[in-house]
Amino acid sequence: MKFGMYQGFMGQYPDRRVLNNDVEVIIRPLIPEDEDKLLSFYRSLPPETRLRLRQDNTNRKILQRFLEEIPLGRMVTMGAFAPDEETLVGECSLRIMHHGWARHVGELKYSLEPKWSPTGLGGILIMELVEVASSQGLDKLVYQVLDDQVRLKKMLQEMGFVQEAILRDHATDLSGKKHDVYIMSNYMAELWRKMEDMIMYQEFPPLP
Amino acid sequence: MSGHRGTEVRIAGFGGQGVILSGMILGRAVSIFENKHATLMQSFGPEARGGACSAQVILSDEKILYPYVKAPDVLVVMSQPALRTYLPTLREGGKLIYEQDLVKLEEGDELPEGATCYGVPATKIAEGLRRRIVLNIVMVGFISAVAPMVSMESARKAVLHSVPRGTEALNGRAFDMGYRYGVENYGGES
Amino acid sequence: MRGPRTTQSLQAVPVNSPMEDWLRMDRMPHIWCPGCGIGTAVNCFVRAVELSGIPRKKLAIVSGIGCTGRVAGYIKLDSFHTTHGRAIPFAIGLKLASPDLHVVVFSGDGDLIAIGGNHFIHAARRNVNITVICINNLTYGMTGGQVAPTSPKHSIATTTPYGNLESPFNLVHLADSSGASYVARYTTFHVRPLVHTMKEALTKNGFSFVEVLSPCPTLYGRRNRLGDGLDIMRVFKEKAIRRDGLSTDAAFVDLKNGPIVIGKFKDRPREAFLDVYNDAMTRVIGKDHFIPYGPVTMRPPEDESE
Amino acid sequence: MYSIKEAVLSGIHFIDGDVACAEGAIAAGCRFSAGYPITPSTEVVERLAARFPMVGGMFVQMEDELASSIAIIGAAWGGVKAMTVSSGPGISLMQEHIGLAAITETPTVWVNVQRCGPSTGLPTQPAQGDMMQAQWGSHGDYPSLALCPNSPQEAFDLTVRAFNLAERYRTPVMVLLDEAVGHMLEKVVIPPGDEIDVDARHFTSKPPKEYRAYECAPGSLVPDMARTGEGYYFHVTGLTHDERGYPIMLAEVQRRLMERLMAKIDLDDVTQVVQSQVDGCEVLVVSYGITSRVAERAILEAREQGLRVGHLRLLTVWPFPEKLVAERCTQGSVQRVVVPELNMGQMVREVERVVAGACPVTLVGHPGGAVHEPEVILEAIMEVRQ
Repeated sequence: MKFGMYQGFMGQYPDRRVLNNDVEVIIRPLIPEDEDKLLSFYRSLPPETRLRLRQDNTNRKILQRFLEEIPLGRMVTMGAFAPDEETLVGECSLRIMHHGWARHVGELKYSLEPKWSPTGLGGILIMELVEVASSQGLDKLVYQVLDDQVRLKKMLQEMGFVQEAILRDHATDLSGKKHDVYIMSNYMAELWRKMEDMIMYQEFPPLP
Repeated sequence: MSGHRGTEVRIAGFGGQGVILSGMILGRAVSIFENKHATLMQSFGPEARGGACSAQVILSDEKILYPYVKAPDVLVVMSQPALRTYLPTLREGGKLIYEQDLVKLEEGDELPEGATCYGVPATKIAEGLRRRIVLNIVMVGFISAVAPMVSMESARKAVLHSVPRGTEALNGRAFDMGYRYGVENYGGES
Repeated sequence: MRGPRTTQSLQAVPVNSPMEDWLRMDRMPHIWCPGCGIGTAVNCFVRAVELSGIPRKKLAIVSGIGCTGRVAGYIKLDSFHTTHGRAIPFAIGLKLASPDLHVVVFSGDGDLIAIGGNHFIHAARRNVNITVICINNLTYGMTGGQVAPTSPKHSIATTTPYGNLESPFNLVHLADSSGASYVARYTTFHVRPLVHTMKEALTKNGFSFVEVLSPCPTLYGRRNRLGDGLDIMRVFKEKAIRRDGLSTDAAFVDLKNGPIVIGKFKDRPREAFLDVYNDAMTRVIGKDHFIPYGPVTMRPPEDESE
Repeated sequence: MYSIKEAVLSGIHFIDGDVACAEGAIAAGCRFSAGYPITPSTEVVERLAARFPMVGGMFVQMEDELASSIAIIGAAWGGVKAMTVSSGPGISLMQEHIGLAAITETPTVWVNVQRCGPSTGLPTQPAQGDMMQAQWGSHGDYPSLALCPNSPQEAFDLTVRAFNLAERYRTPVMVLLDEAVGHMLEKVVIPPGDEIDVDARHFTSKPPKEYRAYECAPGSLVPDMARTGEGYYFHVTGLTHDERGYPIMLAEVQRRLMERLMAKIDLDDVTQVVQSQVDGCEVLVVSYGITSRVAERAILEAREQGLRVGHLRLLTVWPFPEKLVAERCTQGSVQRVVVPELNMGQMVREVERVVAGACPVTLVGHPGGAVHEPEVILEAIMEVRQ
């Protein structure tokens, strides 16, 4: 793989994962050549899901600009394929700034075919990118959740995300409806510090 | 006094390697996820200072009466001093599991009769995951493969149950990699 | 006990309701000697309580051991006579378990400052929400006049027959530097300002401390050539100077040569223990998990059976 | 209003005895604790400090054990269930207030995670050297109640029971763990809150005018408490007092008070002893705490060798279950009584007292710092064959 950012972890992929419904999926990072697969994935999404996209990736031009971020090293996209290894059923992307004051921060978002959402696939994709982010030395991840995405918010909390801020009426979906946006943050260094603390505390109990 | 003993496990290494956590995971796997019996005693006091750290775990189908490990069936060492201290206590036919970059078996390190040994580059595997702290979880995965005392599923569940929220995925991966290393290099025993 | 028993000194300050309402008359006469200042201090305290507006049943009094330690036994309130030196930690437990209660510690200098000195400074440091009134008579009365950590240098006591070689604590300075919210000192001669001060201390939020210099003619006054109770009251009258707001390290007590500095030295807003607790826990643990600490939540285990 | 049941950490856990003890306290309704850290009991207060704010309780680390041990008495009078926790030298410092809780009849729980003594001794090693202190530690006579768990599960169960007995008899109750039980992790099953029996405090229903602080209802030896802050204007003192709670310096009042205090605990109600194969046994082992587990291993071995060995495991150590121990030890078949304990011979004196020479009593003592080797106990059991 030619992209610097992908080098550290490409060896692990493609990887097979078994979902809650016992269906196996194949996950691997996406590359610009996956453009057609992505386009048909976005176009296959039902309208109510498409309403939620931050940008209209059903438009090939917009999608191409989106994919240009990958060779620039500003984005990692993880895709999940059906067992045929061809049909994309979900993707999750991690954007990294690299410059400026938020260069230690990554932003995550994912989209999924609705019928796959109870299978735990969303969580697998997010966790995959949390690992990538930690291997890239990021300290913090954020995820912008809309006010009615209750299950997503709960899932993120289970993965160590905490609600950091609420932006009132900050999002307008493609139908024109306003939504509050919750900024969910995952302080990854903190998480691991917790594990270190746990181990240190167990093994160096206070002196009598 | 051979009966009523259960499987004795000693895990030993330096403080900060996650020795006690490994013991807790084995204990949880047995007592919570397999509904059998386990005890964990940790070495406190001066011997827990100066870097040495050791966990005594006993696993059994019956209630455990004597909670201290005297002659382990399974000895897991993650430091050279730990090997030196505890190798003489390994039971005949027991299993020695060691971190192969931190512990070198040397001439004169005599294994008891019938004992087998299993090395794993757990630190390297953990470093491959960019979190050295998951070394002990890699060890637990490896132990589950080469000296299965609980099912792989219970051990894995116990890992996820024992680590801080938000670190489950990477710890799960660490476990899997340790387990896989065991199966691929020693054929597993399950 | 020593001397004829009398309730005379308890009538020094007029109280609205008859004093009998406030005292356990079935326990009279009391044990204090003639000329002792403790009765006067009790009288001032009762008046202060009446003026404070605190509902009587919401006020609890805790004493330790010693002459002043007996106060809890005579005042008709929920009252606790505890072990030597430990009135303050008892009061802390009582207050924390029942935060709607006003808790007053009423005890002597030996009890609060010698054996209980550690609790005194730590309670002030925590700024825990209690009032401490210390009757300071410069000696151990109940056990017969031994030296106290408040006894002036060179004073004669049964355990310092050749004079006290040690320097005494300055109690207001000790309380102040440990962190108390409110610190004042008066003598049993200054009954009106003392009533006012006790009233103010009772209504302060954090750790409030009132030192009351009080004569012990039987065991301290005569032995140190200060005369009887009346003579000591004269010393209080003549040598006292009032210096409100004076730095407590300059607030000296010198019975022989003066001055005896009295007044309100500290009255500062400082977050009190209980107030900090709920705020901090709500912040740190989060609204979803923290259950605010207070009388309502503290009682469910008992309330359930009703 | 907040319910006690939601506070219970129901489920299956792999935790140590100290943590289990803290959870037992929470399950029993304890909502206040004051303590001062000391090995090996520190984990109990650390657990309480973390858990209490989530269940409407408070832990305060006081300046010393003296303060901790009286702060809980203050809190109990404030209407809350309270406990303190300590070990070794810390427990020695608390003795005065165990006496205060006894004479003022204040329901309180005192957890002692025993370590090796005397003095600083071996802070991080087990011992059972405080058994006699648990009975006689404070000055004067007073009724002592002490429970002795041998596993984290029992640390949970017996802490709940300690709170119940404290409320039932208005008395201090001690839970005697030891370092081994305190620091051993094992499975602990905590039932749902509504399946745990919890005794509520007995508050008086009398109006203030008719209430006398230490007057008992007919047929009862335990007076009801009044709530502080409700106009009862009661007096509580560590001095000898009459039914009103007023100090009275007369031998007659002291006699009345002491007779009631010493009689108020119903031995049949508080005694808990686990008996195993006691009927017709040749050797009877009497043990408690961590030693009872080690002894059990020796007993199983001896039984395999064909000896009939019975086991009396004391969960209630004080008051000493003398009737039951005497009955079992003096049944004709018993040729020897073996008492293993992690001290140089404490409870064995009680056993000897009640056996009263009916058969030999062998102490298997141990200076502490470790537990017995099961072989040593086995040897003492097998001696009967020689």
